[in-house]
Amino acid sequence: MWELILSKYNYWIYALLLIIGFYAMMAKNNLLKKLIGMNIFQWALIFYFISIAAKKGGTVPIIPGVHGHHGAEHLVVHAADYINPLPHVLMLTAIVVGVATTGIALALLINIYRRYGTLEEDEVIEELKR
Amino acid sequence: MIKKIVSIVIAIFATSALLIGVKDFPNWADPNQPASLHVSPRYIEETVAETGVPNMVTSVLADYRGYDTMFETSVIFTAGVAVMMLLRRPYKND
Amino acid sequence: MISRWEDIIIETLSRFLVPFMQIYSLYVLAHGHGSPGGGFQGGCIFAASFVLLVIAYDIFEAKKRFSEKINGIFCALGVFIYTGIGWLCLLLGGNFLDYGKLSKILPTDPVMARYYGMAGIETGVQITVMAIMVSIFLDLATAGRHEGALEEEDVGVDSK
Amino acid sequence: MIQEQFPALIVVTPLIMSFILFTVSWWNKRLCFPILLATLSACLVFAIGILDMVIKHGQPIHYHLGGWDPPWGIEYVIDHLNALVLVAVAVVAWLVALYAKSVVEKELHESKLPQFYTLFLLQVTGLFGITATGDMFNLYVLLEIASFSAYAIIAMGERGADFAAFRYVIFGTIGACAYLLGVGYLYILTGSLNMADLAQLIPKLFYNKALLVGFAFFLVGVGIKMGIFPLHTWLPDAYTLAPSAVSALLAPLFTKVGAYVIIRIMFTVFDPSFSIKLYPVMDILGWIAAIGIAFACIMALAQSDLKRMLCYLIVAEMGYIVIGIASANRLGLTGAILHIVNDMFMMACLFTVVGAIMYQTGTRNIYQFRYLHRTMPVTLGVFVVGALSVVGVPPMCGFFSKWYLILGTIEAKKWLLLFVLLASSLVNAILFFRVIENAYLEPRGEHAFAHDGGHPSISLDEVPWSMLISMLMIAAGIILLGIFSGVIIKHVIQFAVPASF
Repeated sequence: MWELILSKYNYWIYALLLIIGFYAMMAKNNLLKKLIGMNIFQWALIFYFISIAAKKGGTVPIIPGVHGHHGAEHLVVHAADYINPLPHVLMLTAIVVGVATTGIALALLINIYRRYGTLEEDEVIEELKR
Repeated sequence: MIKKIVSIVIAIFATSALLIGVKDFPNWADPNQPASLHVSPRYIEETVAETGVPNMVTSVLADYRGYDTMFETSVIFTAGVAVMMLLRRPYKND
Repeated sequence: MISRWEDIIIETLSRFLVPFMQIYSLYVLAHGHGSPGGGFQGGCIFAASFVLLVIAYDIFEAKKRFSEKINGIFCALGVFIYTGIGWLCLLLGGNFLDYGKLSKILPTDPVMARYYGMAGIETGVQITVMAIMVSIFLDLATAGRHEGALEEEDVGVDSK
Repeated sequence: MIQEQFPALIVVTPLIMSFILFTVSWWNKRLCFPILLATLSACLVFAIGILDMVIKHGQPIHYHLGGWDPPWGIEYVIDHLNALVLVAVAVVAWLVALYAKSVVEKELHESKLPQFYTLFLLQVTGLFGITATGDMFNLYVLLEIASFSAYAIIAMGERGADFAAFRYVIFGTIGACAYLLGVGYLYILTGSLNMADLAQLIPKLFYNKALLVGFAFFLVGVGIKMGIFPLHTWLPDAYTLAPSAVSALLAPLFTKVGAYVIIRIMFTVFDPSFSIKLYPVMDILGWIAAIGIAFACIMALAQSDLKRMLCYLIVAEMGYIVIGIASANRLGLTGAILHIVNDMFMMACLFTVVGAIMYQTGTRNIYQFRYLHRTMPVTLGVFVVGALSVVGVPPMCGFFSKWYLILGTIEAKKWLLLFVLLASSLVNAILFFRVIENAYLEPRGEHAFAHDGGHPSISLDEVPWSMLISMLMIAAGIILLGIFSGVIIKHVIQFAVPASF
């Protein structure tokens, strides 16, 4: 049991963060808090992907001392020595998407606040009914 | 109040789904997990020979999966245009 | 609206810092091939220099150095460079974004052509990220009401 | 030679043209619309070229982006299913663009137009990309492009649209993140992101619980984007309050492309035997669709706002497509795929008509549609075509897809689904009859007045030509699709259904 928890503890933490973000997104009444929950949600995902990349005994995915492919014909690289670069790349994309989402959501929030004078969800709905 | 209860129920449901999933994962940082064995070794071993770039993140980002990155930049562009459209007011003398 | 608050220490220090930040961002871009870095990071740092300028001075001062029209064109220019390199590869007879085909016009072999192709697209990414970050920041900070802009009632968005 | 490049060109052309359009708009705003229309015309040519190529070869087209082989690089795979959806998206997008010009100029401020057209092109780029791609992560990025442009242009609508758009942002992010989680679950188990590669690796992992969780995440994620019943809560508000041109673009296309993604994931990435034999996915989906259709029909009956009624109708139509999938046989899936295409045209037709009525009269309330058949006869004629198609009257296309769906449920012996299909057709008939009654039949008392003094002063007051032409072409498309549905099935859809059925 302990082994199960300890050997995968990254994934347990990610699940916890995901649920915190999800709960904030669903249950909070303040729209800004919903946005913060959304950010936690996205960062939990990024954390998960980065966890996949890790390898015991691996180092950062940059081959030292090489520039260009000339003179590197006899370079021998073992895949086990470097961590997996692919999730990092995917998460660069996901980070950018997260930034973009936050930007659009903030712009929408500014508009909402300007028009209805509040950021509480129920008050906005009240205002809309009138 | 009802919203909170529903959210908690959904959250508990989702947590249990996640936990069921996590049990079948490979261990964390296992060098022999499928993710480290199937596609990624070529990126690591061939990056210098095929692209000349020693930084694998850059070579995967800009070359092997460069098409993703193009759309990623377009995502930023989309967000910029979206924010402009949502917020920016036109000029008086326009 | 961010209005001006003069403080000589802050203004002098930030005026010092801005060129260093911009050079550092170019360094991050140029060394993206051999060390951590690249277009996104460099672009964000470059945008941060403008944000510093806006915070230390005010928006008009910053916009004198970087007008809105130029910024808008830069937004599209960066992605255009990226996509344009893809089209260039296509016109040279390869698939889309196949940088190896750039060796037909660059004085290098296909592998190094990939290297330079990547440098080109990273530059494009840097330009777009920089311009868009500045644009989003200015729009959010002023809520879109730049100097000389119409009020909401004239636009008629809110009256509906 | 150039035809081989079409799969990339169809996505990349609108992308690069959106940048050009954005730059050009700083100098000359009047050039925006011609650029938009020209780009979409080019896309139409590319899409037809791709369909032609697929039919001629009979094989999926593979296009390696950047020249890298599939599991390492990104690949576009276009088979009969993609090609059909690509053509449908291209046609509808072109028609809606033609329609959009006058409406947008009335509803949005002049200074917003360049940005609107830019986002229109980016939206179309996203939809084309989602349809063409053969890579799971690439699909996510394109889904986000399409969603972002949708958020922004929805928020430009009438009062309350920005709040609806914010809720759409929250729900859409949950959906996209759930999809990305599904990708992550597949990635950690197999180490691949390519759809064809995954399809070979997944059967070894059939009894892995994490795979099942990943599958559930896919369903939830794409389900939110396409608006299946319990996940549809963002849809009615967002599409009702959006500007007319925007809902005419998004309502037909975005949800249907989501339905395409569901089919792609269930039957290409995951083997059909996973979702049919191993777990009772199809039964659950069938129940969800049945409840969803019932719910959507009841909600639609309760609306007096025509556009909101149509939004609930979308939820019901998505339920039909899910029923076709849940029948899990050749006939049902044929019906589902045909319905994706037909529904694009039907929804485009109905939403453009609502936009046109809004444009002229400023109201969407059904009970204020008096004398509309005199002022706007052509518009209402188009509406009747669309309505008959949704109800399922033979020469229109809606009948044929429903026919296959019904045959599919009969073959699968799912009598509940059959009953839901038939009953909901009846409800649709009532829904549309209510509208047509209000628009065509005049109140008796006022009719008596008309005897001596002639009609009350009502004259022909139609919408601008570009809108009329586009609406008439959509209506013609509905009838043509109905007449040629046999041809489409014989040459395209027959090969689009997975071979194991």
